This record gives sequence, C-alpha cells and structure tokens, in this order.
Amino acid sequence: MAKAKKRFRVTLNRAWCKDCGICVAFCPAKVFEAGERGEALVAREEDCTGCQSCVLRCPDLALEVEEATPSQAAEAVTHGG
Amino acid sequence: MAKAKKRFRVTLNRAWCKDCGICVAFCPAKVFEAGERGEALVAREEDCTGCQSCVLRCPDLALEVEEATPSQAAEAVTHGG
Amino acid sequence: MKARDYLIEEAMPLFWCRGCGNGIILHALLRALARLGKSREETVVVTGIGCFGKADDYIRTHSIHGTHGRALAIATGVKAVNPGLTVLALMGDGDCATIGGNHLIHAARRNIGVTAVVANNLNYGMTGGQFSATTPQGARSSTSSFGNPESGFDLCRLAGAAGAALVARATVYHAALLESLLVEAISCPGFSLVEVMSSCPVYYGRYNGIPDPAAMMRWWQESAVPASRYAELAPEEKQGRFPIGRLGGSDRPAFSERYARVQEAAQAGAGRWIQAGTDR
Amino acid sequence: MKARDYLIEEAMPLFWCRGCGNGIILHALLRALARLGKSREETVVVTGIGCFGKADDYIRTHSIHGTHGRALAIATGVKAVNPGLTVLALMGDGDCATIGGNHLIHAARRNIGVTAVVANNLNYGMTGGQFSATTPQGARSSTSSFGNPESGFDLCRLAGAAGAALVARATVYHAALLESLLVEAISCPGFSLVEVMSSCPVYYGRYNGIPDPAAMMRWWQESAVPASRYAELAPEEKQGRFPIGRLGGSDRPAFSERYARVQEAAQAGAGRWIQAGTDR
Amino acid sequence: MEGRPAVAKGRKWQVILSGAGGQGLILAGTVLGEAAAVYGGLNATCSQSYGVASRGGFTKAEVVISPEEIPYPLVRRPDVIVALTQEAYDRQVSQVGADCLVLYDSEAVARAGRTPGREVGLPLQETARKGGSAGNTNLVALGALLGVTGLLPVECLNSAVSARFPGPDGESRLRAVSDGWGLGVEVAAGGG
Amino acid sequence: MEGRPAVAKGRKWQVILSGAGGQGLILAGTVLGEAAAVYGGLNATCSQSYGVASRGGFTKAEVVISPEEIPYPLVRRPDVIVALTQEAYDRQVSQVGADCLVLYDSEAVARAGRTPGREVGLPLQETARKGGSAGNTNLVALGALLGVTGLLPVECLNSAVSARFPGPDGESRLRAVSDGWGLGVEVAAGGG
Amino acid sequence: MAARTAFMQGNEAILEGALHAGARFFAGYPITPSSEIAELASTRLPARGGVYLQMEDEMASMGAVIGASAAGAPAFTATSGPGFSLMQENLGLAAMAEVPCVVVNVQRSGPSTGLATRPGQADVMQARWGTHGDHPSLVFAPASAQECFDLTVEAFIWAERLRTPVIGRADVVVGHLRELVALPDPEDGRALASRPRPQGPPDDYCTYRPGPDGVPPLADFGSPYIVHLNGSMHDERGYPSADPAQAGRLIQRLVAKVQARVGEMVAVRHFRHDPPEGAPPRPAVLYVAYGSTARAAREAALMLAEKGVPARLLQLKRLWPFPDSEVEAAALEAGLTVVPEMNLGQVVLEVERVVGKRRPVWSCAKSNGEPITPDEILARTLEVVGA
Amino acid sequence: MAARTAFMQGNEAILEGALHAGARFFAGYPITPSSEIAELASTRLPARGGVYLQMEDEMASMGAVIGASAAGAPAFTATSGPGFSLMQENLGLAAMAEVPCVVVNVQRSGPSTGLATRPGQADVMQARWGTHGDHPSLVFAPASAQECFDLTVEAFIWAERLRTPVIGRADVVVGHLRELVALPDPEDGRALASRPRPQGPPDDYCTYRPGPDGVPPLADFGSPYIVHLNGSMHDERGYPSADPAQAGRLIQRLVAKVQARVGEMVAVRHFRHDPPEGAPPRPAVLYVAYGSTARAAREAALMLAEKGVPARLLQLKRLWPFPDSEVEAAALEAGLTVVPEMNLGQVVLEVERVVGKRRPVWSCAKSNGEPITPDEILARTLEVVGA
Ligand SMILES: Cc1ncc(C[n+]2csc(CCOP(=O)(O)OP(=O)(O)O)c2C)c(N)n1
Ligand SMILES: Cc1ncc(C[n+]2csc(CCOP(=O)(O)OP(=O)(O)O)c2C)c(N)n1
Ligand code: SF4
Ligand code: SF4
Ligand code: SF4
Ligand code: SF4
Ligand code: SF4
Ligand code: SF4
Ligand SMILES: [Mg+2]
Ligand SMILES: [Mg+2]
Repeated sequence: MAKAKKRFRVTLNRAWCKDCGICVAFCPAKVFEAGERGEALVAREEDCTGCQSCVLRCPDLALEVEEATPSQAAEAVTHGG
Repeated sequence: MAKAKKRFRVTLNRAWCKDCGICVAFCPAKVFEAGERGEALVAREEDCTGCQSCVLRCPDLALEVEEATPSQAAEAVTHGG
Repeated sequence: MKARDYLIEEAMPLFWCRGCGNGIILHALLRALARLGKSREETVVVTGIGCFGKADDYIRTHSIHGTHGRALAIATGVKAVNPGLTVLALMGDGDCATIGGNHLIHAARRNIGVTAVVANNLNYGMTGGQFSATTPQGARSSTSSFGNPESGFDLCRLAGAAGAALVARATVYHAALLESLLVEAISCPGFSLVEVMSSCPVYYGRYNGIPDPAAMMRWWQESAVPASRYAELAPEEKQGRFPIGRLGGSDRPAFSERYARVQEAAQAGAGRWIQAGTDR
Repeated sequence: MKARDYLIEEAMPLFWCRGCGNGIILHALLRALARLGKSREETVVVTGIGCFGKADDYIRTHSIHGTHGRALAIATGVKAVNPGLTVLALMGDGDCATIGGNHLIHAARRNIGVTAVVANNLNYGMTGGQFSATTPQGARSSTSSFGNPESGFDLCRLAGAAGAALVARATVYHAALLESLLVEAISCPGFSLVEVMSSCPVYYGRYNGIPDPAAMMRWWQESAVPASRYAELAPEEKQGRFPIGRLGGSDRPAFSERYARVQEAAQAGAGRWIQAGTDR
Repeated sequence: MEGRPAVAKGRKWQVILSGAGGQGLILAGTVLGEAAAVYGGLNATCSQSYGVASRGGFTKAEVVISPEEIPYPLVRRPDVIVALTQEAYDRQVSQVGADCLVLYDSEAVARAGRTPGREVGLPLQETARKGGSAGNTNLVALGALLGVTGLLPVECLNSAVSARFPGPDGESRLRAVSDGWGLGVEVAAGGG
Repeated sequence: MEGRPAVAKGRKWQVILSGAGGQGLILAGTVLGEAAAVYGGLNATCSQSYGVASRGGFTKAEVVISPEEIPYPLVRRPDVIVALTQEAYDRQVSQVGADCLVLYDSEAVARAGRTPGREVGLPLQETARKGGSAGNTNLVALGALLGVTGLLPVECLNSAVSARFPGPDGESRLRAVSDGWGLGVEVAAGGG
Repeated sequence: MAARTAFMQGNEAILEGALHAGARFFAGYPITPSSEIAELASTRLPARGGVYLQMEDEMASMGAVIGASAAGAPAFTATSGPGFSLMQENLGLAAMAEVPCVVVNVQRSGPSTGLATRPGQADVMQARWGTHGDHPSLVFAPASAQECFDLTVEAFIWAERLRTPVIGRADVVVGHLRELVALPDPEDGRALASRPRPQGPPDDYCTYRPGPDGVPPLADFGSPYIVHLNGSMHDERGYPSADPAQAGRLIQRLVAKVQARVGEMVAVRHFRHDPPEGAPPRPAVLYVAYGSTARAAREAALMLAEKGVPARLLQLKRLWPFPDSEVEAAALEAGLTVVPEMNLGQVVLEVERVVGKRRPVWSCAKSNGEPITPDEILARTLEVVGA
Repeated sequence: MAARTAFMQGNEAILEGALHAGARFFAGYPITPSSEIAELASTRLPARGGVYLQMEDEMASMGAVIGASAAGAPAFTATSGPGFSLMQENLGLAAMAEVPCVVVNVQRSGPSTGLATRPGQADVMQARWGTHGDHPSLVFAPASAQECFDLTVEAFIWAERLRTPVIGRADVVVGHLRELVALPDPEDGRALASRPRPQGPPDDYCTYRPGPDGVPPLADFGSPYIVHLNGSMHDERGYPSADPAQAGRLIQRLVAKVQARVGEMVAVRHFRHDPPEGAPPRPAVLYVAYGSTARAAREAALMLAEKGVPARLLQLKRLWPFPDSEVEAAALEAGLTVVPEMNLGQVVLEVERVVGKRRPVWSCAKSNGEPITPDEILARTLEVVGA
C-alpha cells in the first residue's frame, strides 16, 4: 500500500469550550469554523495536519487532536468525502 | 611682601569628637596625633595645607579648618615656632 | 503521567473568561511537568491571589493558595525545609511584581530553588482591570482613563538584576516555546522566572482596543521577537516589541546548596555568646 | 546658607558610634544642600528606622521620621502633592533594600522626583548587626556566624533595572565625590539613588575583622574604583572591588511631569461609567 | 421633593433582574432604581448579587421600590423575577413564591413553567436584536417589566435612560425601552 | 538543689552595675546572677536597663539575689550601686538612699561623695589594666563587690567565670576577679 | 438643603463625601469591594487638580497618604480586610505622628482571602485594636448611601480637626448599594474639613506643642513653619525623647484629644417602634446594630412591633470610641438587648461590658458570607424573648 | 524532673522551648527586643539540621513560616510591635488555611516605633483582634524565664495539635530577664508537639475533613497524601467554595476547635496572701495581671497583706481565649479587682465584661515606657480601697 496521508481526529469538548475563536483564527489548515452564534465548530477535520497548535493555544483545554486509528480514518473519509 | 605660605586654623570640637582616629590616620600633612588614651590631638596645626579632607571625613562634624587671619597666623607662628 | 493527569477535571470548565490566556499557560505547565516526569507528591504549587492565582484549583499536586503577593515567600519556606521538592509559584503580574515585588527580588537574590511563573496580562484582572506595575505607560485601564502616567517594569531585567539564576519570557501565542522554557526553568537548581505575556481580553484588551481574543493573540504574535533577533533590531524597530526566549540569569550555587554548608559548619561548631541589639 | 546652618547643633554630639560613617554622609548632604542653595522651607527629609534613619534628628529642614522601610512611600506622597519641594529619603540598606525593597523598585519605576540616599553599611546596625540584603555572601554577622549563605544586592544595578533616572555610588572615604554626586542627584527631576558604602565598625567591622574606624576607611579607599576604570578591570581584578561614581539611569520624564498631563486631560474630560470588579 | 412628576402612591415592589455577566443587569437595576427614585419620586434601592464570583456566569441585581422608606434594602421575597438565561431561571425556581411573577426571555429559557406563580415569556433578546443591538436586551426587559406590571410609569424610565445615555446611541436605547414596553403592555392587556 | 555548695541563708540584695556601653556590664550582671543562682543555690534575676538607647552611653544591669523567691525581678531600692563612669554616678545620685553602698571606680569618678550613704572608691580600671586588660574592669568590679559586701562567697563567682570562659583567657579573668576581691576585702577589713 | 440629588452607590457616595470635605489626595491599591472608590478617584481627583496614586501595596498606600497629608493635602485611602491588615503599621504611624487622614475599609467576609465578594462585619474590633501600642481610634459606620456621604465628611472633619487618622467602616452591602443621595452645594464643603494651623513667628513653632484642645497646630511641608513629624517617641519639637513623663503625657494626649470631643461627634440614631394600640404592655427589645445590619434590624423591629413587642433600635454610627453611655441608657431602658452582627459576635462584647449583667444581652451572629436578614433577626429575637 | 538548669534570658528560654518542642524552622526579621531569639536560632537550628531564614520583611517571615510548616517542619517566628502589625495578614492565612505555627511577640512600648527598647503591654488586644475576619486566637503570656520555656512548649503543642497559629506574648522585661530555668531532658520533648497526620488510603485524604475533635489531619507537602491548603473559603478538599452553609461551618469550626480544648490548656495561676494573724477581717483585693506585670502585682500583694488587706493575684498565663470563668470566680470572691497593665487599660475591659458590674473593677494603667512597679500598684490599690 502506498503511504497514505495521515488522518487526525479533532475533538472539541463543548462543555469546556468558550467559543473564543482562537482555534478558528489560527489553525493553519482552517479546520475550524465559527457557527451562527459564534460557536466554534470542527468543520474540516479531514484537513487537519496534526500540528497540535490549536491544542497548545486553546485557552480552555477543550481540544484534543489524535492520530486517527485506521477505522476512524475510514469513517472520517466517508463523512468528509 | 613675598607671597607667604598660607596658615590654617584647625579647630577640633572636643565635645563632639569621639576619638575615632580617622583624622589621625588620613591627614596628608600629619597634623593630628593620638594622645595617651587614644584621644585625637591637633599636634602640628602649622603643617596644615588646608586641604579640608579631615573636615569632610570626620564622622562627627568635629573639625573645622579655616584660613587663619594674619593675626591668628602670627599667633600660630609664635606658638608653633 | 500525561499532562491531563495533572488536571483536576472535576473543576472544569475553567473559571477564566473567554479567550483568557491563563488556560494556555496552565496547559503548558502541565505538559512541562509531564515532560519532566514529576510526580504529584514531589510537586508543590504555590499561588497568590488573582485570576492566574486560581490556577491551583486545577492542578492535582500539592498546593497552597496563599495571600496576595506572598506566594514567593511561602514557596521559599517550602523549599528551604525540603529542597527535594519541585516548587512552583504561579502568580499574576500584580501578585508577583506589584505587591509582591519585594519577595521577587529577594527570592532572586537568595537564589532559592523555586520557579516563578508569571502570567503578565498587563493589569489586575481579578479586581476589574486596574493598571499594574507592568502596564505600559499611556495604556488605559479602569484607573488610568487618561493613560497610565507610570511606566511598566521589564520583569525579566528586574529579576536578572536582582540575581535570578534563569529568566525567560514567552507569550501565550508561543505556547510550545513556553513549554520548553518551563522545562528549562523547573530544571534549574536556583531561582528561575518565566514571564508569560498573557491575554486579558476582557479588561486590558477592551480598554485598549483589542477586545477580541484572537486579535490579542495576533498582537502577541507580532510584538514578540526571539531574543537573538531582538538584539539586532534598530531602536525604532524595538518600539512596541519585546524579546522572548531565555533572557539571562547568573550561575551561582542555589540557596539550599549554600545552606547545607551552613548546617555542616553549625554541626561542627559550638554555641556563642549573644550580643543584644541596642535599639529598635 | 552654609552647611552648618542646616545642622541642629543642640542635638549634637551625634548619637552614632565612634567611627560610624553616617556622620560623614550627613555632613556631605548638608554641604550639597548648601551648594544648591536649598532653603529649609523647600526641603523635606524623610527617614525610616535604623541608625542612619536617625539623620533627621540633626537636619533643620522639614522632616518626617516614619516607619522602617516606608520612607520612599511617604516621600512619594509628599512629592506627588507638591512637586516643587526637594524631597530626600535617607535610609539604611535594610530600610531601603531589605524591608523597603518594594518601594525602592516602584519609586524607580514610577520615576518619582525623590532622591534616595542609602547608607549601605552592609548590615542592620540599629538592631545589633544582623546581615541584610547587601551583606556579601560569606560575611559574618550576628545572624550569620557561619558566613552569610545569601548574596547581597548590587543596589545600583537593581535600581537601574527598575527604572531610576540616576544611580550613583560613593563611599564615606570619598566624601568629596559623595557631595558632588548628591548635588547631581538632587538636581535630577526623576528618581535618583545615591548609594554610600558606609562604615559600621562596631558590628560589620568587628564581625569581619575590621573593627578600627580608620581601617574601615582604608578598606573603602582600596575597594572602590572609579566607574570608568572599573569597566576596564580584568574579572580577577574586580574581585572584592566595586565601581563608584555615576553608574547609570534612564532619561524619562519624571512622574510629576507625566501626572500634570493626566490632570490636564482630566480637567478637559468628563466622568465615566464605572465597571465594578468581579472579585477579590 | 419638588420638580418630580407626581406618582400615585403604590405598593412596595421587590424585583430581581437576573441573567449572565455581561448582559448589563447591574446597569439595568441602576437605571430602574434611578427611574423610580429620581424621576418617580419614590424610594428605591439597587444592589448587586453577592453570589459566586464568576466570569460570565450567573449575575443578578436586586431592586426595591417603595413609596415608603426602605429599611432593609435587599430583596426578601421577590414580587417579580426577570430571567434572561436558563441558568438564572433554574437557580431561582425553588425560591419563588406563588405570588411572584417570572418574566423570562423566551429564546434563552427553554425549560420554563416550573414556578408556582404567573410566568410570562417574551422574545426580549430577539426584540433587542431586531432593534439593532442584542446589547440592549436589558433595556427591552426593563420596558417589558414596566409594561407587564405597571410598577412605574414608563416616562420615568425614559427620563432615566436619556439622562444616563446622553450620547448619539441614546435614541436606540429609548427605542429598546419602548419596544419592550410595547411587548409588556400587550401581555398586560391580553393576559398572560 | 543537689550538688551546690551550701550557702548560708542571707538577706536579699538589690545590686546595680552601671557604667558605659562596651564595659561589659550586662555580662557582669549575668555572671553575678549565674554565680548566685547556679553556684550559690540562691534565687537571682538579672535585667538590662531600659534606659535611653545609646551608642556608648549610660548602661546598667540590675541584679537581685535572694534566698527567697523573687516576685518582682527589677531593683526597687538598690543596696549597692557599682559605678564605673562619672555619668553613671551622676545619673543615680538622686535615687540613692542612705542605706545604699556606692562602689565606684576612683579613676573614672572624680566627683564622688554626693550620696547620703557609704561610698567606696577603688582603682578598678587601673587594677584591670595592671592585670593585663582594661576589658576586665567589669570582673574586677564584681570581685570587689563581693569583697566589700560578702553578698556571695567568691568561690561561686569563680565557678561562674570559669564556666563562662572555658578558653585560654579564663585564667586572666579569674585573676581579675581575685584582684578585685582582694581590693574589696581590704576595704571591708579596714572600713571604708 | 441638598443642592442636588443623585442615585448612587455607597462607594460613590464615599468618594463624593471625600471630595466635598476637600480631599485632594488618594493613594490606594485596588481590592474588592472598595475598588470603585479608587476608580472614581482616578478621574475625579486630577480633574480638580488633586492626585490619585496607585501604590505598589497597602503599606505604601498608607505611607503615601501620610506624606501627602503632611504636605498639606487632605488625604485618604480605601481598602478591604487584607489591605486593612497591611495598613495597620502605618495607621499607627499616622496616630503617633499625628498626621490627619481617612482610611475607608469596605468590609468583606474573612478571615484571610475568605469570601472576597461577600458581606461581613468581622473587622470591627480590628478597627479598634489592629495596630500595636496604645492609640486613639475613631471609627464611623454608615448604613446607607446617604450616610456614606455624610459620615465620610464627618471623618474628614475630625481627622483634620484632631490631627488623627479616622476610619470609615462600610461593608459590601452598603458600599455596593445604590440609593438616592442628597449632595450639598459643593461650595459649602471646602471649608468644612480643616486642620489647626500655626500662627505667630515661625521660629517659635513646635510640631507637637498642643493647643488648648490638646491638638497641636500642623503646618504644611513647604511652609516657613518647619515641621518635624516623628513616629518614635518625641518631645514637643518632634525630636526623639525617652523621658517617661513626656512619653506618658504624649500617649495620654493622643487618646484624650479624641475622647474630649466625642460629645460633638455623630454617635447613634434611635428608632422606636411600638405595637399597635391596645396591645398588652411588654418590656421592649433593643437592637444595637451598625452598618447594613442596622437596616435589617430596623425591618425586624417593625415586624416585632407588629407582633406586639415594643422594639427599639440603636444604630451605632460611631463605633469607636464606643458610645458607652448611649448604649447603657438604651439597654437599661429595654427589657433585653439583641446585637445582630455579620460576624461571630464582636460589638456584642462591648455591649455586654457596658450593660454588665444588669439586663440580658443576646448575640445574633451570622458569619457565612451572606447578609443577615430581618427574618433571621426576628427569629432569634422570638427565641430569646421566649427564653 | 529537670535534666539541667541554666541561668538564661527569657528570649533564650523561648528558643530553648521551641527547640525542645521540636521546632525545625525559624523565619524572621530582626527587631528589638526579640532579636536574640533570631540570633540564637541562626546557630542552633542549622546545628540540628533545621533551617534559619532571615526574610526580607515580616510579611515574608510569616509566609515562609507557613510554607515551612506545610512542608512538615514545626515552624516559628519572633517579632515585636511593628513587625507583629505587619504579620497580621498572614496570621489570618495561617488561621484560615489551618497551618500550625508559633508567633512570638516580645512586646515593647508603642504605638508605631514608640520607645523601641522600653517595656509595654499594649499589644494584648491586637493579639486577639489584629487580623481581619473571624478567627481563632490562642495566646500565652509568660512572666518569667521559666515560663518563657514552658509556655513556648505549650504554644507548639497546641499549634500542632489544633492546626492553628499560636501567639506567645512576652514583653521586654521578661524577654531580657535572666533567671534560672529548669530544662527537661531534650529526649522527652521531641514527641511533645505533633500534628494529627492522615491515615488510610492517600486517595481518600481531604485536607479539611475534620477529625472527631474538629481538627483535620495534615499531611506534609511531599507525602503521598496530596494537600491543598487554601486561605480563601474552601470545601473539605481545600477547593474554593462559596456555599454559605459550608462557609458558616468552617468559620465556626476554626474557633470551636480551639474553644473545645481550653479546659486542657494552661490558663491561670492563683496566689493568696493573707494578712498576719489577728488582723481584722477585710474583703480581699484581687489583682488580675499577666506577663512581667504579674510579678509586680505579686510583690504588691505581699505588701498589701502586710498592711492587713487580704490580697489575691490571678496571673493570666493564657490571655486568649480569655479565661472568663476563672476570672469571674476569683473576682466575685474578692471585694474588688485591680488590673495593673503597662498600657492604657486593655485586659481590664475584659475583666469588666466578665465581672459585669457585680464588683468594682479598677484599672491601674501605666503607659510611658517604664515598667510598672509594686509601689505604684500598691498606691493605686490603697487609693481605690479607700474610695
Ligand atoms: C492585600 C491585598 N490587596 C489587594 C487584594 C485584591 N486583589 C486581589 S487579586 C489582585 C490583583 C490581581 O492582579 P494580578 O496579580 O496581575 O493577577 P490577574 O488577576 O491579573 O491574573 C488584587 C489587587 C488582595 N486580595 N489582597
Ligand atoms: C517593621 C519593623 N521591623 C523591624 C524593625 C527593627 N529594625 C529597626 S532598624 C532595623 C534595621 C536597620 O538596618 P539598616 O536599615 O541597614 O540601618 P542601619 O541601622 O544599618 O543604619 C530593623 C530591622 C522595625 N523597626 N520595624
Ligand atoms: S480555542 Fe478552545 S475555547 Fe476557543 S473556540 Fe476553540 S475550542 Fe473553543
Ligand atoms: S492540529 Fe493543527 S491542523 Fe489540526 S486542527 Fe489543530 S491547528 Fe488545525
Ligand atoms: S575624625 Fe573627628 S571624631 Fe574622629 S578623632 Fe578626628 S576629630 Fe575626632
Ligand atoms: S585640612 Fe588637610 S592638611 Fe589640614 S588638618 Fe585637615 S587633612 Fe590635614
Ligand atoms: S479578567 Fe482577564 S485575566 Fe481575569 S480571567 Fe478574565 S480575561 Fe483572564
Ligand atoms: S551600630 Fe554601626 S551603623 Fe549604627 S551607629 Fe554604630 S557604627 Fe554606625
Ligand atoms: Mg495581572
Ligand atoms: Mg545598614
């Protein structure tokens, strides 16, 4: 199998997130988007490069980014595609 | 009259002096001397060059050095000579 | 342990405002502890009073939430008695450098093996955004509507001049750098200070035209310059910018090392006659 | 007025010990006032508590003998209200830099137009010779029989890093230099600090093998090096030596000048809605 | 005192304005108190909540208005509670008596109807948004409060708002009040 | 308590040791108290003066020795005053009763003879100097005090001095005590 | 007559009172719930040529206040528990050096950081005994926004007149309470607070030579009357002295100068609430209360009277010197006394001392960060009246 | 039985007492007349592996003491008036966070810098009320060098046992007085002062879950029992909580845990001096006194008895909690009470409160930097007995 592009799982903990918009503004891959009322949404998980910078900069420890297991990756592809 | 060597009057205020010995140690002209019980004495007023350094360094403001008026100078000569 | 293992999850979500930088610092600190493999037992967190001073509510190590400005004094007592502990003092700029300034300079001079982590948000967040000893001259705050007539400290320079073993600065934007500086500081046997320029969008930001959390982050991104590059900037270019990274420190034996010598000497020596003071 | 005219002769002889450096500093200060032609009315002396803190007993100007460590805070209030006054804070090293360290760095940062004169005798004379924040590492004192485990501050460097407009150092041996540095400092509109290395033969001298007043003077003579020459010394040569003369300072507008701008703005502006703090 | 519009001697009202930090409830309480005391010739007190210090969490202002002197200035048993968030509603459910009116924002408070007395849900936020700024929800709520209860002539509130916001956006704030008042009066007329 | 030399029950003594700062009077008072309490089996208190803080000025130590318990530990009416300087003598002149013995250094106190009771002038300083160190004047004075008054056997004082100065200069200090004691005994024998 | 009325917070009224009394200087360090005073001072003082200083801590704040006052500016600070604790040393300096100043303590719930936003009244004894050594103590306690204004003016008047620090003790409830306040014509006030100043030849001036009222006139730094202020024991010129007679006289005078004038100062306010006519006669219950608690007690008194028990309230507007005779008279007239407080019982100790077992005195104490309510006071009263 | 006796100063005996009780840490800032304690600590503590820290000020000293104690070392500091004033804030922290420690205040004459080398007892009320907020207060007052030793040991015992700060209140006279002190075998003491420590699984440990005596066991920083100390209002785990019920319980418990044990603590000492046989019967005079003043009162009592008046002395060894019942009983038994103090009258207020006008209570106050003498007490007594 050719070396597939790695996939990442971006988890946003809504109970901790305060919708500050930092992830939206700074993700280099534009994975996040602001919703109607300004809420942060994981809009393009499939574009995530796993750089972790959103995790480091989220002021509310609300983000986790992990390499997706193959099955999750497949699922994500299905969803994303 | 030829320019005479200036004479100075060195006054030691005994009531303020604490016999620390600083004037004795540092007068460049060795004007002071320590007495029997360590007390500071103006021993060679006539050698005073008026440099004022003893005045500046006396910790008890006990010293004054002034240029002698002619009569005082004469007196000093008489005494010293 | 992983970073999250140091976090008291029951206490979440964080008390801090939307976009506040404190959470970023907290997270970096937990990662640094994890990287160093510190156990909960051996780690003591001392806080003062202020927004960042509430960090101990979220950290699963030993901790003491003390009085405003006195965290370093308390930390000094902890470390002096048990030099084996890793002692962290987490403070705001007001806590550390305004009311706590005396303990800061003396901790640095004494070179006590404590790591001071200062969330410098350029004002007093907790009490409603008054100016502090780091607020820049001219900045607005709830007690400087006409612009701050005082100048702010350069905290790193101050602690360095007082004798700190290590001084360093990061911003909440530079979260990865922050983490490594914390690792370096905690590993330093003497007194170390890590100043973190942090966002208070709610007060400092609002009073000074940057109420948006992301905009504040961008402000840090733009004004911080790595120390080596900063040194080469022309004076005009330095305006409104500041250096980040390790910024100094002096290599002296830590207090506990020196005090061990005192203990040895005392154990060898004898008593002595005590001279009474004459006054005051 | 001549120097002696500022002296309260009824209070003489001085309370200080035989050979104590404080009298030399006092005298230099009176000469500096005379050289500047300061009137008694326009001059305010603020002291804390300590041997040198008793200097106000001998000075015929306005004065306040305050609490230990707080002279600069009091002086700040005086100057802020009446910037036309010449305000001097006379303090020992403990008064100024140990307990009073916070006020020192903040007065420097705030750049309040006060001249701090510090008699640095390397210990607490008044209370019987305990070590202070300027006592050198290893020195003996009534609380460091085994040698001081802490290091002493470089006061001038500290005040400079905090933002002082002028910092300078002399010794009681260098009494003429001291006088001119005082003249310069008092003329400076911002915060100025003159550190005077001073003899405490009775405690510091006795504990460290220099109990003789003249020997202490010689010690100062030998260890002090003019700043320009000091900079050129090799590191080994610097051991046990220190620079004297003007040592730094930064040229910023003094507090009162900046506060006058605040007053102007306030007189032009209107009231505003007050935001209450949420906590603490 | 002289110069004030005469207001009919009425009853004593204990009002709680509650919601989240940042919704301007302390300001609203102040304006209401001012309306009553300065422009209504009544006695009034307004106090902040002494609840948990929170960043963005639950906040309330307590207002007491009375034709008589007000010895105890805090609310003992509220006559009206205005709730702008679900949290505010929930927190106070248990403390509400049968004679207490609850006026809530119908958008924010989804789970209402749990107090023993009368409840009125109105689109306060929505009305404020439509009027141009969600930030004026507090004033819409005040208007509605007066409309529903008639505890004070709306003119007093208008005067207070004009005095406090003399600037250019005073207009929009007055509109918020009157929009709210309109909503309230409708309810009062139609029964709730 | 056991092990102490038995001392005949005597009277209560209130003693003041006075002079200038640096003359070791507090130390002398301590040694005297120790001699009485530790080696004499008596009760003793020793306190410092609460006089003006001064650098080199007047200082005094107060010692009370009694076979009974000592409720009030300070000197109320001195039985003996030792004065090593003129200032010390002058300051206390007016407070001395007719039954108080004044023992002074004859070199330092030129203007004596002004108290109503017995006075004894002895060359204390001179004796100390001759013994090798003017710094031992305090111990010479203690010896003389015991010699003149017999308030305590000199052996007790010797023990206290040996215990406090175990080092090489213990010898010279003991000599100072015995020199002083000799002076005192002579006076006691010859009348003063 | 009020020149203007405004609906304002207690804290705001404190600032207005200070300005009205002539304050020209504020130095402080922010602390909840007093910070509004600082915030307002930061704009209002410079607007009238005065100075707002934000100091590095509370020791410094008190120090700067003393310095500014010595330089001639009526000066004040505001703080809460933790800061008030830190001010104690320099409060003693102000008392000893006789430098007039006003210290406002807007109390919160302690000890230590405690509950920083919640009400408490547990610093009442501290206001009397917080600093070391014998010292005078003059403390006023407002119960409404209006009293915040009035008593701040009163505090400045006495501080300046007697050359002594005066404490204004509010609590969160009062400090943050908004009510209508009647403000007098600003022109009246300027002259209100003024310190005795020296007259005659400057060379004769002694900083501590008392006038006939025991208060030494005070010149300003900068004036030809040379001032020597001293926090150590001193003689009339201000120079150090350890003479016991002198020391005894000075310490006595510091206290006596205040005590001599208590008759002229605000002290208490009486409220009487009698049962509806025809109720059977019963001995009266007296409430002794201060600050916001007095408002709860007043409401409780009304309810009690409704229930047929004659109720009286003695509101203490001045806490120290304690109004002994007023309390004694009121308590002896009543059947029993209840002292509601938001602490574990402080002023009740004073009431007990004054009443001295001649009548029952009951504490109604609450110390949990919640304001005391009329209902709680009533319940406690019914409990002890029954007993 | 004493293992050894030594002629030593009160201050030295305080240090010996601390060492005997197991002190391992001292942090302080020098101040007359307490400095000897620091000076001795600077050599004696390191000699036994302990630590002497000279801090930058008194706030820091109290802070370091709290930190060191939290790290497991019995810790103390020593100061005098001005320093004691500065320690107030952190004393409150120790009380609230429940960190055991001992604070010695060797009093001098105040207020402010006052007469720094002279005796005074005017900080007695401050020791009770000096910090803000409701807090417990436990204060012992030695009157001899021996009591300096004994009561310092007592202070450490209760500090550790109850997890609370304890104050040792000496005065210059006692602190600088040299007397014979009997020192127990050093081996006894080590075990004396000890704090309750947690047992059971570390994960169940809560820093503030009280034991049956109201005192929560305290683990050391560094132990597997994770400790969360907190000076803000907190729950049993040490985390912030503003729940009023919780807050009320905590504040009550802080005070109650001390109050519950007063019966076991040193309190008073009684002295009776009756007139020579055959003297006509007269009502007795009671002196209530503490510290060095108790010694003067004892001597006065002896003289009074000589004059035919039965005299009693109640020496207060514990000042706070005030020994109400002991004072009440003694005062009611006597004809009148005289309270000699070196201040303007502080403890006399407590005595008045307790006696409650049932017997005359007279103050015999002296505040001029001179120790009070037996003759002065006697004179005052004769004056009031005559009256
Ligand atoms: C002695 C004392 N003074 C004042 C306060 C009030 N106070 C609490 S936190 C704080 C300042 C907070 O600023 P900072 O330390 O910068 O922390 P931040 O809230 O900005 O994180 C102040 C003034 C206090 N708690 N104690
Ligand atoms: C709050 C307080 N703590 C301690 C003291 C005791 N004290 C008086 S002067 C002094 C230190 C004196 O040292 P320094 O300031 O260097 O002056 P010096 O006597 O050496 O001239 C101390 C610790 C005090 N007066 N007040
Ligand atoms: S950065 Fe964190 S808190 Fe902010 S919006 Fe994204 S997930 Fe939410
Ligand atoms: S890990 Fe990087 S790429 Fe992925 S969401 Fe976060 S910031 Fe974006
Ligand atoms: S220097 Fe001054 S004090 Fe010292 S011995 Fe000479 S005159 Fe006397
Ligand atoms: S003036 Fe100079 S030469 Fe003359 S005595 Fe003084 S030091 Fe000596
Ligand atoms: S006030 Fe500022 S510092 Fe405090 S939590 Fe909010 S944003 Fe953060
Ligand atoms: S103790 Fe030292 S500093 Fe103080 S007067 Fe004596 S010599 Fe000078
Ligand atoms: Mg901050
Ligand atoms: Mg010094």
